[in-house]
Amino acid sequence: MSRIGVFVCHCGENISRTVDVERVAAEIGKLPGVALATDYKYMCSDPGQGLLKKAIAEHRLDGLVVAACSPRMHEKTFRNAAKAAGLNPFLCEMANIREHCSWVHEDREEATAKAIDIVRLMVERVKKDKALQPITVPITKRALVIGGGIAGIQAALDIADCGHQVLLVEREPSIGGHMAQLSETFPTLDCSQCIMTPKMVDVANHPNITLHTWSEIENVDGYIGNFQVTIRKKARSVDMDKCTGCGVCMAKCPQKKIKSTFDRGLGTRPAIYVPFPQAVPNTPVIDRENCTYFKSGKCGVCAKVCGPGAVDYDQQDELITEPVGAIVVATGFELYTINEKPKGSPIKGYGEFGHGTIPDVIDGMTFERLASASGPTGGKILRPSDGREPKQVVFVQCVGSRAREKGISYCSKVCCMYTAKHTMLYKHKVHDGQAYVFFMDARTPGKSYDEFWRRAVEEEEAVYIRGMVSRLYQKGDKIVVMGSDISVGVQVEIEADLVVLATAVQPRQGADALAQKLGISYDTYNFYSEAHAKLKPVECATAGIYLAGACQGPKDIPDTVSQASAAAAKVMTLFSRDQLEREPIVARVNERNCVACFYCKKVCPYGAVEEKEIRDRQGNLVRVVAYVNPGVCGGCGTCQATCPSKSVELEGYTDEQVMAMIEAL
Amino acid sequence: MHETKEKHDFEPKIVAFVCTWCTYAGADLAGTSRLHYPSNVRVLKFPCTGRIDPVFILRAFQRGADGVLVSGCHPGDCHYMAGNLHARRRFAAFRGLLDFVGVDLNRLQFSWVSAAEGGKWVEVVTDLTERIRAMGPMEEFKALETEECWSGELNSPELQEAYNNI
Amino acid sequence: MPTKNLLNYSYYPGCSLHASAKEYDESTKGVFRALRIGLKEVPDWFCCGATPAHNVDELLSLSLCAKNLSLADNVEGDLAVACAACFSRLKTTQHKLAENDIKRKQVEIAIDGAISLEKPVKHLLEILAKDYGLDRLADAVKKPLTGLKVATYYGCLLTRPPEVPELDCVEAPTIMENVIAATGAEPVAWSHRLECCGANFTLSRPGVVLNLSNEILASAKRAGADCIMVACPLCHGNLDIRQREIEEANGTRYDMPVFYMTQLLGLAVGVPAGKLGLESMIVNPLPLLREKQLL
Amino acid sequence: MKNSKMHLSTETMNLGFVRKVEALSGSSVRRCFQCGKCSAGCPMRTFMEHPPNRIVRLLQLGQYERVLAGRSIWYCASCETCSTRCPNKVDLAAIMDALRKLSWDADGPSKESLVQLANRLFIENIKTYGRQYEMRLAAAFNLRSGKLLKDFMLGPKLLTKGKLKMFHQKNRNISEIERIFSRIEEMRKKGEAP
Amino acid sequence: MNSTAQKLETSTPIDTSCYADVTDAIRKEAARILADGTVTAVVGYKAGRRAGTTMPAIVTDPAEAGGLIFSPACVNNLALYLTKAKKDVVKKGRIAIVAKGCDMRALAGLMGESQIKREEIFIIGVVCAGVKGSGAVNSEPLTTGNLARKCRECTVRTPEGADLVAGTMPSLPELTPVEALEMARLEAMTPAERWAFWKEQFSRCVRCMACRQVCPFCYCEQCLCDKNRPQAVESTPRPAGNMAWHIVRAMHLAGRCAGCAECERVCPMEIPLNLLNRKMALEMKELYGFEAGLAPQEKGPLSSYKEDDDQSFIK
Repeated sequence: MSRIGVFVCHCGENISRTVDVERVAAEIGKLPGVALATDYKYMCSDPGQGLLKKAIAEHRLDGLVVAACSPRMHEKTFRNAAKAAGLNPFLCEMANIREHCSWVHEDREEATAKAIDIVRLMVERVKKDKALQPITVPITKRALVIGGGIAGIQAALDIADCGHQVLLVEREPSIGGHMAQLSETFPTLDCSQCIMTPKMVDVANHPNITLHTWSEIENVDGYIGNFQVTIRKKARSVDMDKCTGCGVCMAKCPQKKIKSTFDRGLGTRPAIYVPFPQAVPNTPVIDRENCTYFKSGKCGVCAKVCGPGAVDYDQQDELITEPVGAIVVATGFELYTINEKPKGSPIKGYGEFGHGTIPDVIDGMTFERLASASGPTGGKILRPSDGREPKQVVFVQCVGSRAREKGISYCSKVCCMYTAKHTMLYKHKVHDGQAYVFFMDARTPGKSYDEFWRRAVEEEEAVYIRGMVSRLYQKGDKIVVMGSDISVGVQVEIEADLVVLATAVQPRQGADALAQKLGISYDTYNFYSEAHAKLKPVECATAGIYLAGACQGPKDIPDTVSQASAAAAKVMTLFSRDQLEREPIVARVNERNCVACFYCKKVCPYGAVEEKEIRDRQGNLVRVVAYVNPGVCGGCGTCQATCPSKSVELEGYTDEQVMAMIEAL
Repeated sequence: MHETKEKHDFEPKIVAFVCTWCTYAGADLAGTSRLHYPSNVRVLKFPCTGRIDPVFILRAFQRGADGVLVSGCHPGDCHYMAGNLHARRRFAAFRGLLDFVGVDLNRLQFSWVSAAEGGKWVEVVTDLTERIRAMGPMEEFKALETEECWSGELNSPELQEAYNNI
Repeated sequence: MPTKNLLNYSYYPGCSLHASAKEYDESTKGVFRALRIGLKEVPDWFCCGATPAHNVDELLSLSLCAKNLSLADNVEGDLAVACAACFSRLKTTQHKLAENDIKRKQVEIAIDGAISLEKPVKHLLEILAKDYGLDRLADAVKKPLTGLKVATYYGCLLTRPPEVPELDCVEAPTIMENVIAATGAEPVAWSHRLECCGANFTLSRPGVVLNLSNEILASAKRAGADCIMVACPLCHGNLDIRQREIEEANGTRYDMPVFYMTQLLGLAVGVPAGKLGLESMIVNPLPLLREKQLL
Repeated sequence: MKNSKMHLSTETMNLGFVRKVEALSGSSVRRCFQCGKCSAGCPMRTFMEHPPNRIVRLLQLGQYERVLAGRSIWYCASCETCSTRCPNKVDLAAIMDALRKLSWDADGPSKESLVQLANRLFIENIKTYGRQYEMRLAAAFNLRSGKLLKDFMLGPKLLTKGKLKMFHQKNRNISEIERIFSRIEEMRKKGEAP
Repeated sequence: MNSTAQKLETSTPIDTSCYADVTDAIRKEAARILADGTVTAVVGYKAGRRAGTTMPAIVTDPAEAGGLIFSPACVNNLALYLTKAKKDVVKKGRIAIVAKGCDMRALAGLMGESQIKREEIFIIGVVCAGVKGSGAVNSEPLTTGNLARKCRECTVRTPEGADLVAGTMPSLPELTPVEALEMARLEAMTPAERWAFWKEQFSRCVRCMACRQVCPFCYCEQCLCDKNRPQAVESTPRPAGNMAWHIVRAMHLAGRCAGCAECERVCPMEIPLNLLNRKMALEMKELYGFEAGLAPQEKGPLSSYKEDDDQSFIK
């Protein structure tokens, strides 16, 4: 007969308000095999855990059920407590009577009955639990950082400074990301390039960092401590070892009219290019779609002028596979465009703002390029349409953000601050100009942030109008802004020279595809999900993968840098040990019963099943059976459900444990 | 504000087999969001829908479930990459079989509920509960449980003759 | 051509087309005849309730439209609607009754019969641009309207709300431009094609109309349009019939003929000018048409 | 009333009225976060004393008297610009319909009798003739509103253009229309319809 | 069930004259491959003790090859002797097997499940005009009346992929697809009617396990249904356990069963078990375009997936 201890938690009043915890304990106490059933105010508190530890010793318990919150919340806590008291942690289970019961039901009678059921099922399960020993796996002390923006750069530098090898993979030809595009940064108005480029150079020079630009993640296999990452190094058409970065090829390229993505289409670049002068690495790449040589086979100027002979038109994409122990995902964001909606996207365009067809209606990032000293206008604010200096500039906040009807209901977090910054930059550059801002709320929680916004209003005389804009249309060379001021309760019409839209911060296109390769989860917008909103804000639910920056949600630079360092700290914590203990929730084969049909091998998503030969003492092959490599097994249990003879069992979720619960229904 | 609770003649027993990463988390979210749904459902947690054996569903019906829900991650979201995709085929086949032996498929619901879809969990559970409540108890398997011997005629002439010959 | 290729529609003209907008009715019939598209008027249709009904009594509005829809079921072919307001009401009714069971039940009682929502309701624009096809329309043009600069005026109801008419992009529609461009005329880009003309205030608060419609006329003039093209008798009423008043009230002069879409199309596909009701227009279009050598 | 102090308490906030509006319109009122985009694009804003966003705000506060007292709701042109562009999918055009119906039913404290009158005549016309006859409608309106000479100059012009029919036949379905009106009335008497 | 269905049809004789050639070819080939050491044993049929019957035979001596025959009474699926009945066969070397088209499908399936390797067997394929169904009188010739149900809809009368194919197919009379008609009848029923149908059928089951014993795919060392920790399926012949057993069995054979219908043939209670297997085969074909046993396949329909598989049933 089992000796199971059941502890029913009140969770303050969270559970006891709707569930009669005393009755639950009393009813469960009557079950055979239950040696002790009691209730307590806060099981997770120190005294609560003490109660549990004491009971294990006093009542010689051989199984525990803690009826409290979700196991996703506190399973670890109570298993550790059990372990501390000498009980194998896998003999401790949680019955979720909070998230699945007290919080979702109102009727006390019903909730109590359900709670009793939930606990009862768990008691039956624990009776079939077996003591499990953790699995240890070696750790490859080498990290992969995906994304070379400020988040990726910070994380890579921190890990590398700690003495570990880092692979930094960036999709674009240069690292730098969005921060390299910014003119000046709030709330200090220091120049973005001035603080960014030294860090980029540090990355390039760091002995522990291997940089793969113009590269993408092709595939990720393995698990924490033991990932195998395949990186696609896209054909650069320039040999990185030979190139000296002299720039002659770019100067001589006859194809010069390609719109620069880095400059948001305001400037142009040649077909062989670096995105911006301070690029790291300073090695150009050939844009094969626009290169005359690749389109028609004629030209070849860059190869002819290249002294070291670095231009290589025959270069192919290269796949390299690297072992790493941890992954930091720092893929950043992109801005919502007001253009018509992409196919299959929940996002609707802004037809009332012209669907992006009015040339002098631009987004915030484009304004950054206009204001940047290294930008296409040399830092002069000039209209894209006719190059004139705009005297009336209207800024519109919350374009796309906080608009569930357009597909995005969240706040993009950075727009209030950068719009305030834009009004200041504008005023500094165009003294006789006037900035107007249509806004709903000014959200400025951050150190020195509200002061910054107030300065824009009070000292730089930006006119803030509380209200949104219904429509924008071209009228001659002006843009008519039809807005309203809800404080006054009147309509406002402004004939503007330039309109700047603070469009929403969105995850990168293809963020979901990368998440699927990594096996991490993402929310409805494709922002990556952290393991816990408060307590595990940088970890993914998938062990060994960490998040940094705006790929997780809109963030400004200070938050991004903090999170990147936090992710790096998590990686270093992992790397501080030589071996990693893994939960022993893995599949094992009953070799006696296995008939070697290998359905398990066919369905295993991890390739963890091998064919094992059983030989007699003379070395003759007797039979072949399946074998599950516990280091590789992810613990999904698909093999067990598929196995016709149930010769493979997932520890922790054996048929016996499951059936015990079903029988108790 | 509490709505007055409706009393029903029949409260079905609903069993939910869910994966821990998506649907269980989604149900947790329904809890943390304080959404409300009928209390009929009993949740059994699995690492993945890939682990869920059709035998479990069968056994649940035999043990008195009036409705069964199987729920996991949306395709592409599986924590184990493809467990849910294997499950999708397995359950498509199993549905066909149950239908063929005459089980009303309205009693067996499959769904994808992600960790972010607390609202969908509530909707799925509520819809299923209400549907089963309207359908009434699942009598078929229960009736089988209580039957002891074959339902053939006991007083057939052949048997009578055999008896007389003893 | 074999007859099976011919399109056939049931037709709901709406009240205005039998009165103030009779030239819209006349020209619609003319164009359809010229394009060999069948049009059969729904017998004994009645008023859809227009804006006043739904403004104060949604159930009445839904019931009137539902009844008209069931009358239309007796005539073969999708339901062609000329008036933008009627089109909006009929489509909205289909949409609301399909979505809302309670309202559906109430309407069923009100019209004492089954509700039928299956028949597609189509505005003339949709029929010409999608069913008939722009290419065929261009082929059918006998006298291209070359050189005529047209301000295409959608008004507010033709495309709104986005989920109901399903006619075109709600904020940046192109269907009218496409149709008129097929005739060789030149649609101008202008800012007020989706603004409201004041529509149902024409009776109770004409001041409103004078104000709103003035902006529309001014915008069309600014864009260099020779004329305005409309697909709604209410818009026409405000822009054409009240144009002199608008001019007087604002001390300006527009002289902007306001055509029904089908009048311009009729000219292009060879409907005799006498059968397009041009003489019914308040702002005389004849000087313009002569100048452009379209008569 | 317009500028008087708003005393807020559970008694002064008539949320029952708001729920009625929500039920009739099928649109949420709570969802509005007062961005003002509706007011920015409203062609009728200059004729209203409350901008559209304030109508919703007053509803959120349960201030139905303030909403119904003004002429704002009667000056809505039903152009649906607000509903189309609302970032939160608040169907303000439908809310306006609902408010007008509630005001109409209560024979409410509307300050806009001319629009009401036009609407009433329009609906009466449907009931009587089945279709609209603009001449008759206009004549009746002028007669009842006391503006006998309104559009005096337009009439003859339209007549000569053949745009106003002086005589017309009754619709053969007219009895059916009358029945629709009476059935709706009956449902309302029984409380089965709003 | 079988007999009543068969009575519907007027019996027309089926031309089985080719079976003599087939027998001849089997004997010659068996003698040759045994003699030259290609194989160590031949699994085939020999005459049974009663006239008109046959029984499986394992021949290891070329001299005994003359005892092998093929006739309409050769109903058994010999593939069984390559899996769990293997212990009856000599342990070493390559084995030859006589296989009808339907048996070939089982062999292909077993190859896909790593149970046999193609190079380890020698397949003597035989053309087959059909074998007798249950209830047929031993002395009767094969007619459209006593033909086995599965043979009425056979699509593999000439086996493919064998090392040798013996005989040439005669032309056959028109055959009523009895089982397909029965399927259609069941599918047309309401779920409640189908439940009643199967309840009646399964209530007769005595759990003799002959269906499992004869199935070439039921080769598990320990059947799930014999386990008692946990006991997933009740093992006594009570209605509840019977229903569960047959559902579990059909599920385990989904995408695997090659349709030899041996389970139905050996069932002493005449439960139409192949209907269940046939239903699953139809599902697999409709949903995933999969047909069992056409060729050895690395993965079956339930051990593979496609991103765009049907999920219309998932909310």
